[in-house]
Amino acid sequence: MAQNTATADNFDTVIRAEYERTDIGDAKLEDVQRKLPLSETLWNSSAFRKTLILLALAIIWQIYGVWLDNPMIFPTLTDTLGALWANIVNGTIPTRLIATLKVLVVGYVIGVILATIFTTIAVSSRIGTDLLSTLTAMFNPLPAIALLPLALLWFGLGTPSLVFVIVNSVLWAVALNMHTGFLTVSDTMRMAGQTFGLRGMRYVVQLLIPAAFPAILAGLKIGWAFAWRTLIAAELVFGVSSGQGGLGWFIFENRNLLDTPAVFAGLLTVMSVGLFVEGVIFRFIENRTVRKWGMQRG
Amino acid sequence: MAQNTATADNFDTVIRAEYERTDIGDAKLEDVQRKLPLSETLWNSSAFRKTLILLALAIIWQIYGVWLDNPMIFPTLTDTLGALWANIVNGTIPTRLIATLKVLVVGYVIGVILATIFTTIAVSSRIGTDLLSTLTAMFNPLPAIALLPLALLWFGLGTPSLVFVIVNSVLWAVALNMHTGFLTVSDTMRMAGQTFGLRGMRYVVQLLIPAAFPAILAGLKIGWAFAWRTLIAAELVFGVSSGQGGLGWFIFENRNLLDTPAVFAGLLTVMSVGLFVEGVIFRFIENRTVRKWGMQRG
Amino acid sequence: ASAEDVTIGTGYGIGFLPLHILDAKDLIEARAKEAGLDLTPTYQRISGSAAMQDAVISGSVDLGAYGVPAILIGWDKTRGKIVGVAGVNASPLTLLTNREGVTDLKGFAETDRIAMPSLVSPQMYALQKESEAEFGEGQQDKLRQQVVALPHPEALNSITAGATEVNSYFAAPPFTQIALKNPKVHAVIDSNKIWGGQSTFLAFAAKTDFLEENPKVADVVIAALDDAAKLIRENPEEAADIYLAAEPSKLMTKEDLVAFLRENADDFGPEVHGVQAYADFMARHGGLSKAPANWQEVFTSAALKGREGS
Amino acid sequence: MSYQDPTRLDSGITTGTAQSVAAPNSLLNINGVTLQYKTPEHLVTATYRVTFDIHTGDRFVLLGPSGCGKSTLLKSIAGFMPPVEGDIELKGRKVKRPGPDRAMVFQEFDQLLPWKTVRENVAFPLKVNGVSKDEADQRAMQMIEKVNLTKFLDVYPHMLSGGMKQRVAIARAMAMRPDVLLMDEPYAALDALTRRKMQDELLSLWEDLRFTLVFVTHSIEEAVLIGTRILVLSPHPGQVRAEINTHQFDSRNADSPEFAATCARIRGMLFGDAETAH
Amino acid sequence: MSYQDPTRLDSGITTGTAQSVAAPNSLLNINGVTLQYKTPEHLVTATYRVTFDIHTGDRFVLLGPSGCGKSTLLKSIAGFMPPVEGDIELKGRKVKRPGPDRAMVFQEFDQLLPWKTVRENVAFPLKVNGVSKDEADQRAMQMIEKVNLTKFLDVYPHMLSGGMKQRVAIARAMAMRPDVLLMDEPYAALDALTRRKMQDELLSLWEDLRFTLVFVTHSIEEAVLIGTRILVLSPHPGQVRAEINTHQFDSRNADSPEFAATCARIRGMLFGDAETAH
Ligand SMILES: Nc1ncnc2c1ncn2[C@@H]1O[C@H](COP(=O)(O)OP(=O)(O)OP(=O)(O)O)[C@@H](O)[C@H]1O
Ligand SMILES: Nc1ncnc2c1ncn2[C@@H]1O[C@H](COP(=O)(O)OP(=O)(O)OP(=O)(O)O)[C@@H](O)[C@H]1O
Ligand SMILES: [Mg+2]
Ligand SMILES: [Mg+2]
Repeated sequence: MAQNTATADNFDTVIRAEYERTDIGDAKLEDVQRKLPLSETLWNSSAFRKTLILLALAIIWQIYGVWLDNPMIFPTLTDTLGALWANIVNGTIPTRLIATLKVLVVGYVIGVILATIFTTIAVSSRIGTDLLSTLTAMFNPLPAIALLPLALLWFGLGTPSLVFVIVNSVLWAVALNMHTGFLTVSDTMRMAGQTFGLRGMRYVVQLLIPAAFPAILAGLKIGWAFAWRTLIAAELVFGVSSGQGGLGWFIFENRNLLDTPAVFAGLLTVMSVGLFVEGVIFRFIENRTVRKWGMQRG
Repeated sequence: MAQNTATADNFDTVIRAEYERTDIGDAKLEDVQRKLPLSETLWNSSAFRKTLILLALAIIWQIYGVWLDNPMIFPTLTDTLGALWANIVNGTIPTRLIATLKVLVVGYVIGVILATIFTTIAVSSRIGTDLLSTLTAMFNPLPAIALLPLALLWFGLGTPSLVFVIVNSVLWAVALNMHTGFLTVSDTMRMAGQTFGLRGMRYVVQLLIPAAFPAILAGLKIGWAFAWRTLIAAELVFGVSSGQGGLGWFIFENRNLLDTPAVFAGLLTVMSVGLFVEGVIFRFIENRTVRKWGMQRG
Repeated sequence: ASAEDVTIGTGYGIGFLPLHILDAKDLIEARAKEAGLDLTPTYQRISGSAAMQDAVISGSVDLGAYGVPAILIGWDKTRGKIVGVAGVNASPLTLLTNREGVTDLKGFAETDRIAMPSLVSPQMYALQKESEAEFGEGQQDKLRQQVVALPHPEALNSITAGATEVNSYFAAPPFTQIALKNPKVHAVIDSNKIWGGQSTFLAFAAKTDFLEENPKVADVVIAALDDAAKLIRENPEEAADIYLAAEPSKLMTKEDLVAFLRENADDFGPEVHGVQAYADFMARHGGLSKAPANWQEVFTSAALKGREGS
Repeated sequence: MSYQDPTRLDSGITTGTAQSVAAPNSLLNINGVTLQYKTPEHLVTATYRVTFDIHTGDRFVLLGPSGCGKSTLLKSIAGFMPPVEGDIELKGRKVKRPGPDRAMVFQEFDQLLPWKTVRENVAFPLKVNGVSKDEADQRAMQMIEKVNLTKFLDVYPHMLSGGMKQRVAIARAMAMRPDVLLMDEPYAALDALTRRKMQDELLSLWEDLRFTLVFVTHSIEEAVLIGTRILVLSPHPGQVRAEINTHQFDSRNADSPEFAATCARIRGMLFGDAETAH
Repeated sequence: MSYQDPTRLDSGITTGTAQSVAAPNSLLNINGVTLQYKTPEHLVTATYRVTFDIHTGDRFVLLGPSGCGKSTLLKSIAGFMPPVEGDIELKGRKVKRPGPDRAMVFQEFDQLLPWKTVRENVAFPLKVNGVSKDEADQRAMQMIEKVNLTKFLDVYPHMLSGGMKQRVAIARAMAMRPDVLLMDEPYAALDALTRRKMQDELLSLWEDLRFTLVFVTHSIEEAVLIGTRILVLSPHPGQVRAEINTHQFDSRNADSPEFAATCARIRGMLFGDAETAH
């Protein structure tokens, strides 16, 4: 903050003429459209920038892989892509991926629905809030492996158990973010909703959820990532029967077979799905919601 | 919305007398203090309500355990508490817990610091934003097990590797929430900060971070929980030599030895730490920050 | 699960070859038909012994193959509600190292790290037994601080790449054979030497409830395992093909496998070895509350009673 | 404290063209209401023992200095804040919760739902209350036209200027046709012309529908023009200073000396005698 | 379009007590500035080719109907929005970014930092700019006293009423003693008395410090009272309608017929001739 240099003494007010324009026409919008140079247009595209980043990461990978020269531990990108291609062509990765995604989506959807129910209960009463925060604090830190015996007991081996652990990993993260989102909705907006007669479920669905949408989306993204993490880990523990395994099993299998490029091909698939979900699905949702509504920048 | 029943025809305006009071004294605040009955005072205490919830959960556990009668899979609460007590008295759980907490706190702190750096880069340029969202989408879904070979290669066995996987689990969740929090800070508040001359790091630290604090806190909570999850799981998968094992190792060891009550005692310890961190530490932070500032209700 | 479909827990490694053969050749179905049963086994791959044990206890898997010490612990902790059914594999477990000149446990320095899959694996007890033998009574845990739990692939990578402090590895086949292809790696000792003879490494375990409800299943499985062992002995080429179909390893060629199977043909079969030795050792050091009177107390099947075993 | 109960005056002197009725048709009774904000460290008393009645069809104005509790009082009437002392009755029933019979325009600019366009924002409360989609849309369109935002029908609130946001909020509340319309400084963000238009719209809507209006403003002229009765509050914490009848003024006699005299009188009350001129 | 360049008039007829100077000491030059908001679906032009100059020590008022782009123009001067056409120069240098030499009071109520008390909010920008803690606190206290909030010194913004929040924002901006003070309808949420006090404070502060003031208001009286020169904007998209000198008016002659005549003249410009009375 610059101190004002002009003091009362050293400047004089210049009295300028008044004027009035009576002839202002309509503003012509085409006059002010500017064309951007191609380079800038490209740079403005987030897809282009992300492609550049991915390329850079790929080059780093390749260089590090070649330099390390230890394909058992860290194969080069080209080796990995070779293995990826081979496993895509022979149909292994596609089938495994689909198997995994099925479980993943089911678990994720159930987790999100449960999270919504929990947070709805939590916002509608104080005891509900306490229940949610207690349960979250208790179960959120529990690893899938701790739930394994119970999952086996309740659901046996196979998909239902996997779904159960995924739900556990999604539920608390999403609920926590959702609840925080709800709690930070401004009082004015809450009050506005209530004067319309919104109450109970409608209040949550038609007011709190959209108002807390940026936080909810962040929770959904985290939940999605953790569903992946858990599933890959859980498939190892729960195993598979005759060929119905998913991508996690594929990774484990190839690790046992010491086929490191195939392991990395599996991981690359996980990453690609992550990128797809983030860059296409979530991006689409964001563009249609929080960005369009001006609730989130960027 | 009730339609107005009185029409212009069927009501008459009653003209009432005017009046003016010249004698309004000072408001006496003691007049309007009300004393609440004890039951209500108790119920108003969140600690009391949470204790009730925990008691209820404990009773459900005990009943289910007795009914299930399968102590190999699900021991009763009393068995578990017995094992917990025994393992506390003989010093096992305290030493293991301390070993775990040390690693956990180190990994968590590093993860949070990295998340802050990443998000600071992300908010200061578009390419930074893209970098963060790409990296998050790629690495967030990767399970600890996938990082194992690299961790071993880079950090060797033991604590540094554990810290590495914890950092991986904390970093992305916290960064994602932090970034979303930043993006949803209102334009007016941003502009206000900028007119003060806040720029760069100071802008992030003195404006964005406090303004996004509710979302950041939610991220920190999730990050904390996932650090636990990952550590417990990682201690199982990773080469921890048995001398330096933590709580995860304790759980794993006892699971192998089929000492299920001890396993549950370990899990109960995890939960208790979770409750403590949520109910005391985070609660304390919330009370001193977002709640005090009126940025979050509840 | 009813007798009609029985779930069998299996895993990765040459140790599981008999189970791969049972699956590929439908041997259990065949033996069941002979016994007048209509059995459909489902083979469920599970990654580790801890998970396998949970699966058995919770009834998700009817017959699970895992390490004998873990089975003993289960038998002990459940007071006999979990029992062994039959041996699966008795291949030797080998302690490998890439440190030159190490020929016995005394040669290990304090900084050396020994990898093995878990702390209740047969490898752990073999190491303890050998420690006791070399360092004297009460010294069984001398190297325990240096043991790290690491999955086989990472352990193998560690000692062959030599990039980490893990320079020793108590391996099981086929990882033993793969590791030994590396000139830097050599064997220190193996379990046959430690226990003074063959010892079962993998065995089937089941709940007594299941065995009582399905009294014929144990016999059927034992007979089928005999068939599998016979196939391995008589036709190692076919066995190798079955193995490679189940676990298409790039590091083990068919020739390697056939050679291995020829050399170790006796490792397969339902007979159990060294159970009593494990049990006695574990009971002595507090791993079991009491040792069984004899191995038949743990492996209860009538079909095994007449056979040799230890 | 010699507190002169204003209800006792009901049967007292009346001015203007009084029509005698048997029972006072009072709609809202605010009886000795004290409102407080409790925060962990502070206890802020916003209003202290405030008593007044609003009759059906009143255009009741709350007037008082910044921070005297006008917004708080309005929120309490809307049902958001239970009084710590005294009670608020609507048609003889204690006000317990907000409802669509009391539409409210808030002072803050973030009362619009950012995820709805201007049109949707105005139509939304109608739809919530069971008005058919077509009718809701049509009523919304009408009101948006009245607040001069037809050009911005399908625009999201973040693209509007401050004054435009407040106009949407006004349109929304008026489209609800509530029994009681609560407005908290609705015109503060509007320029003189827009403000005048809005005031006229409000009055003509009132002529049509004869709802009850509770209006907070800090402009004395606006208070006298809009209100039929003005409640003057003292500074923080708000206590009742006076009630004044202004039903006799409307935009046609806003230039009259009586109008100016009433304004001056209120100004005197609020600012003390030193400040009667402007 | 016969656009009459206003800068050409600089050396033309001057009214009032003109003092002849060699070069116009112009501080801020707004040259043919068009401001647009780009959203994925819309392109909103807020102002269209607006040109005007502000001299050092001016109290420059932007006046125009709701939605005509006043706030946008102010944000652009503050450095938040680069013009799509034309440019804005401060002391001959293109404005590129916001800075503490241009303090701003925003129209919205959420401009205070919720995690700082009233005192901290006011002192914060000073501390950011290297003023010592003691001096910052002292200057903050002074300004808070001037806006009459000493009682609320250690209170967090969420506990303040709308008008009180705006007063804190005003105190904050004034405590910064900037070269240029940008104020967007700062007094809209204030009651008449408080408003008058604030206006007087602003003018007396200006007498002391002679900063340059750019002031948005929708009250014509306020514009004439506060401003030395008024820029009148046409409705959306905002274009320059007129510039008017009002340096001759202050609170002492606010009752004079000239004052009223100027107000009426501006009203005529804004509302058309149909609306000259009120
Ligand atoms: N959320 C809150 N927590 C604590 N105190 C509050 C809160 N909101 C308002 N107050 C206090 O209550 C008093 C009355 O506030 P209120 O908003 O009702 O004033 P107002 O008359 O509407 O003022 P204005 O004309 O400035 O809007 C003020 O002193 C304010 O400090
Ligand atoms: N964030 C935005 N995105 C798109 N359009 C906007 C945005 N903010 C304002 N506008 C548009 O720009 C125009 C000018 O807005 P601005 O806020 O500058 O008006 P104003 O003169 O300050 O009005 P008011 O007196 O009501 O505050 C309006 O038509 C508005 O719709
Ligand atoms: Mg208010
Ligand atoms: Mg504006």
